[in-house]
Amino acid sequence: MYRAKVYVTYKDSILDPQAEAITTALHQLDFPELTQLTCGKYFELVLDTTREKAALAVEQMCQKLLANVNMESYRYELIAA
Amino acid sequence: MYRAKVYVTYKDSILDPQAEAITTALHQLDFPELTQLTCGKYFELVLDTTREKAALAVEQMCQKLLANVNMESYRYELIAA
Amino acid sequence: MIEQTATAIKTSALYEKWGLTTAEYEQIQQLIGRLPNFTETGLFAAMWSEHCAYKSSKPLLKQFPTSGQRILQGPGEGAGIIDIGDGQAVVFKAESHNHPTAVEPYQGAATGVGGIIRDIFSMGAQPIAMLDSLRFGELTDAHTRFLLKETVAGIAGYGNCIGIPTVGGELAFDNAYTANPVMNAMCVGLLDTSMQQKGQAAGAGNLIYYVGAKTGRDGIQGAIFASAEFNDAVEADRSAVQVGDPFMEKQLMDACLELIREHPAAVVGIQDMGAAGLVSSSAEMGAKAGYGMVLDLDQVPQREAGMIPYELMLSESQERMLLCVAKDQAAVVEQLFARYELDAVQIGEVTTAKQYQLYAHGEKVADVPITALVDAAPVYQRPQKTPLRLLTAAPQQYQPTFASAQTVFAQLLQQPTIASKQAIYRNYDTQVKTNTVVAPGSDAAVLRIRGGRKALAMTTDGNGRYLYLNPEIGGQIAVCEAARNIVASGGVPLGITDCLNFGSPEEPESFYELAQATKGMSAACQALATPVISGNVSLYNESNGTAIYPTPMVGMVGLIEDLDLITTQGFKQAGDVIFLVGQTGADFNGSEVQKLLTGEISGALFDFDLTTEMANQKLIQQAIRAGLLSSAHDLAEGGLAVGLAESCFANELGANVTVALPASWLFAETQSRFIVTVAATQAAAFAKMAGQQAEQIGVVTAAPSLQINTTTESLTLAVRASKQQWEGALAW
Amino acid sequence: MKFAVLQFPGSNCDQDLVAALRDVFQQQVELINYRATDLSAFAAVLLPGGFSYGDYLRGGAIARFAPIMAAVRRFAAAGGLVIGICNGFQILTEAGLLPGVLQQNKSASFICQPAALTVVNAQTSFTNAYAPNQRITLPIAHGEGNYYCDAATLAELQAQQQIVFTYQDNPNGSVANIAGITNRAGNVLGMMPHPERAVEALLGSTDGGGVFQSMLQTLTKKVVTA
Ligand SMILES: Nc1ncnc2c1ncn2[C@@H]1O[C@H](COP(=O)(O)OP(=O)(O)O)[C@@H](O)[C@H]1O
Ligand SMILES: [Mg+2]
Repeated sequence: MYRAKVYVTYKDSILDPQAEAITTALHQLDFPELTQLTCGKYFELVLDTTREKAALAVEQMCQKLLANVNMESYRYELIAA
Repeated sequence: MYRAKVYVTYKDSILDPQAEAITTALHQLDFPELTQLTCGKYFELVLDTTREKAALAVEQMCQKLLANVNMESYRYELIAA
Repeated sequence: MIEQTATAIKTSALYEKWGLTTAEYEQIQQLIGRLPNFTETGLFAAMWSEHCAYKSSKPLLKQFPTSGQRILQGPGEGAGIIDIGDGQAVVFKAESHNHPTAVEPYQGAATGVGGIIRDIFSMGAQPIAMLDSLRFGELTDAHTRFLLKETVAGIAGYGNCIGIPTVGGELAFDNAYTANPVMNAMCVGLLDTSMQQKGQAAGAGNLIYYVGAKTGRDGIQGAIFASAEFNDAVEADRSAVQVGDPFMEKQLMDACLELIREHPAAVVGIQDMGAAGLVSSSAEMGAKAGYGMVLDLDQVPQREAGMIPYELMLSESQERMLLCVAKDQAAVVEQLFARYELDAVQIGEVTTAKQYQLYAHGEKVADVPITALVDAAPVYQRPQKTPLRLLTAAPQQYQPTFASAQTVFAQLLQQPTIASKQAIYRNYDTQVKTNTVVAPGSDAAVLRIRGGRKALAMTTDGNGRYLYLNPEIGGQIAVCEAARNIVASGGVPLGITDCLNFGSPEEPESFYELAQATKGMSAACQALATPVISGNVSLYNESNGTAIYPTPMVGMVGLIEDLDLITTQGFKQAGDVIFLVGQTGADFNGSEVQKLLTGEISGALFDFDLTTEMANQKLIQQAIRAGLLSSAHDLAEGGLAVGLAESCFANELGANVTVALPASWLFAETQSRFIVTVAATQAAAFAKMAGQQAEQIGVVTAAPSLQINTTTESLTLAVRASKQQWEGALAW
Repeated sequence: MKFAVLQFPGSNCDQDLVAALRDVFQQQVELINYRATDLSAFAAVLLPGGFSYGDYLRGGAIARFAPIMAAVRRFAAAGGLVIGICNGFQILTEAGLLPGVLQQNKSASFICQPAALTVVNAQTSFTNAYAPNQRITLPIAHGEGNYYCDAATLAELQAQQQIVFTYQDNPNGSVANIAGITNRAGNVLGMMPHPERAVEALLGSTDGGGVFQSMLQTLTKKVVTA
């Protein structure tokens, strides 16, 4: 059993209107100390298999579904569970 | 300067239609080893202030905006940057 | 990105990578009297691309009729404009976003919608409706299903958020589109004629303002990509995907329209930054007005650090507009946009010298005659060649053979191209702005115009299969089918916009198709008195040497003079008499039934006669005006059988129909036909009006069962069960 | 008597509400910008549908901080009639003026279609023109209309008759088929369906008229008794 933590975020050059809207809102809520915000998706997956196969599966899941590789990059950690 | 990594996820008791849809899709894509999936939001913030003030600010941002505390819980890490 | 020197560009032939031929590059040298530098080469490559300069298609587009009494603005501006009386005009245009949609379907479709909306409000019009015309491969292909789902989500995501109802469109499937889906978006706007704008930068000393989103490295060279064939090598260095922000665009639209409405003296000209971004909008605005322009690129709002002039000029970041502002009105403009929390920055001014000059970091980075960029691109008379398939096509019509017409009927109703598109358009907000009288599901969509009795009917049509078998006749049919949908809805066709989705113009066979198709469209537009007021050309829709079917999309708008004339396709009442308008022949080549039974389409396209078409449309118009029709529906894919079923489905009524035709002819796709219903008491009056043009074929029944008697077989369709299957076929 | 229709950046059903109240019900209506801070001149406040702030993060999450929301709170606390439709409902839940949240539709896609509803509470200030349990059809058009609240809240909503509209054929996965609820006091209503899209026969239905008629009846009574 492995637990995978997957982080999906926009690639640098891609416009993220959501992050811009949230940043503006936070500045208006008076958090001037905020200088940068990026937002992304977070997934926690439990996989019932070996470490190797789990890594391969997560990689494929990211490529196929969890991330839009045209615009997003992903990374993940695998923890024995 | 501190970097905060914020994770927002649904509380356990709350049904997440999106997680269900993704799980079904992944099973259909032939990942039977997947036994559980939760999804959430991930934010990375850069704050130009002291550690204490940064922690307080992030806490407030989560309470006020980043999470809907009725149904979502949040946690965060603070890293000197 | 490294900026090569002018000489390096010449020796390395970098310009070729950007789509310029050596001859074109040499012509540029002559025009500016020296070697163009890096930035200048980029400007020319974009402005002289097929997408911006219509190098190949210009001679063909000249055939289109573009003028008429009501036409206030023909092609050449953001969108065309047609007068509808009472100080109002309708503004519309369509645009293709095929390549971006193939690469990144959600954003590709979303930004297609966003782009066409900007074209409409740049004319001073309030956008009132969207339509989408889609072609995909077969749904048996998993990637096609993904593309369709994401494309529809992108259209919905943008249109719903900005608050413009998506009220119509079309969706057809064929293997020919597997690698090159077609995504065309059309926007319709309503203009108070006193607010009409132009994309022009006139008057020396007037100010050039940049408004809206910041510029990033998105979609650099988008126009150039759109003018190239797909191959895997290009895929790799495709630059950043453009992301749409409908929220930003709503603010931008509201702000621009408020400026035009409240401060007419401030706006000299306005244009959206579409393909080839800042360079095309600014150069076109200046050249059109006969002026030059100087821009300071350091002032351009930037989202990313370190962008070079080339990138700033060619970026296709979305949600940006360029304004020419009267020199004493800067404050008004800045204050207004500030209220919408939008950037509005002066980046340059209009000059009398007809030069196009760019400065960055205090240095002049480009200095070229503005007309060289905009008007001097070469125009090519491309060679044409009749495709072999047309020369060898079997002249006789395919004759469907089957054991049971009833079984074929049931299968046809579930063919994706014929099935209900409800599963698609339920993703679209069809009613926001509360003007939608006829939502998707009938022939044309109808929107009322507030404050009076008038309404607008709108539709998109075009059957690539017909064009594949005969591009000229297919082109005629595309226009006529659109008109049929307008007419069946109670409208008088006003004009069309189009997207010409074709293969590479450098392939003589593809170019022949384009030439023939536009010839056919022109003839039909002449006959129907529907000028072409705007449009868009998308060539190079091919992968690995195989092109899509020649696919012109025709977007048509019609005027409905009175709300009482609005007519829909559904049968209304038991006892109404059903008439078939138009003759039915054994016309099967290119039909849905041929595709269903043989897996392909082939042979020579059936005959088509514009005179008959006109006569039948006139009859429908006359009958609707006389108040005779309770429903009207044009017959399209799947023929009479499918048309009858659709009319039954709307209100779950049945019909009892008898025709003196063999059962297979129920699926013939003979053109110029309608089914109409008439109250029993009016049947004689309609029969008299129609004469030989119509034939009484049956009656509407309360029992939800469609009974069709033919000379060879009697068919029965359980309306409710069939409707469920017809609606379920796309709801996977 | 004047109605206030709030305009947040990204609201897009604001004009539809104005048209319904002004053209169909001949009422005075004013569009109120999100930066305004005073609503005391109005008889009722309406939060329209749309995509306030692009619906980024969560529908209504950013709009709840707009300056006008303080005035909405005061207005509601003083017993004034407040109605949030679609995105307006989302804003009211995010602002805590109504319990629960609106999650993404169960189908994960946007749904625009007519929805058959039951008016389960026809006694409220927003529904007294309907008959008890009247069946009506109103358009829905939303991607996040899946109402959720925990079991305790649901029990409370039921006990206090706060559930006003339910779906006959739940399109989006809402708990207990909820399509619209009021606050405990009954002066704040949130609903996902769009009554303002169903007030003219020309556009297909007049079933939504009852909501506005009810408000008018309630308000005229108030004026008379005051
Ligand atoms: N992609 C789409 N988007 C919106 N509406 C669509 C789409 N495809 C089809 N429709 C709608 O479904 C109905 C039937 O479409 P279609 O069969 O193409 O009609 P017709 O043959 O009369 O042109 C029309 O109202 C049309 O506007
Ligand atoms: Mg039709």
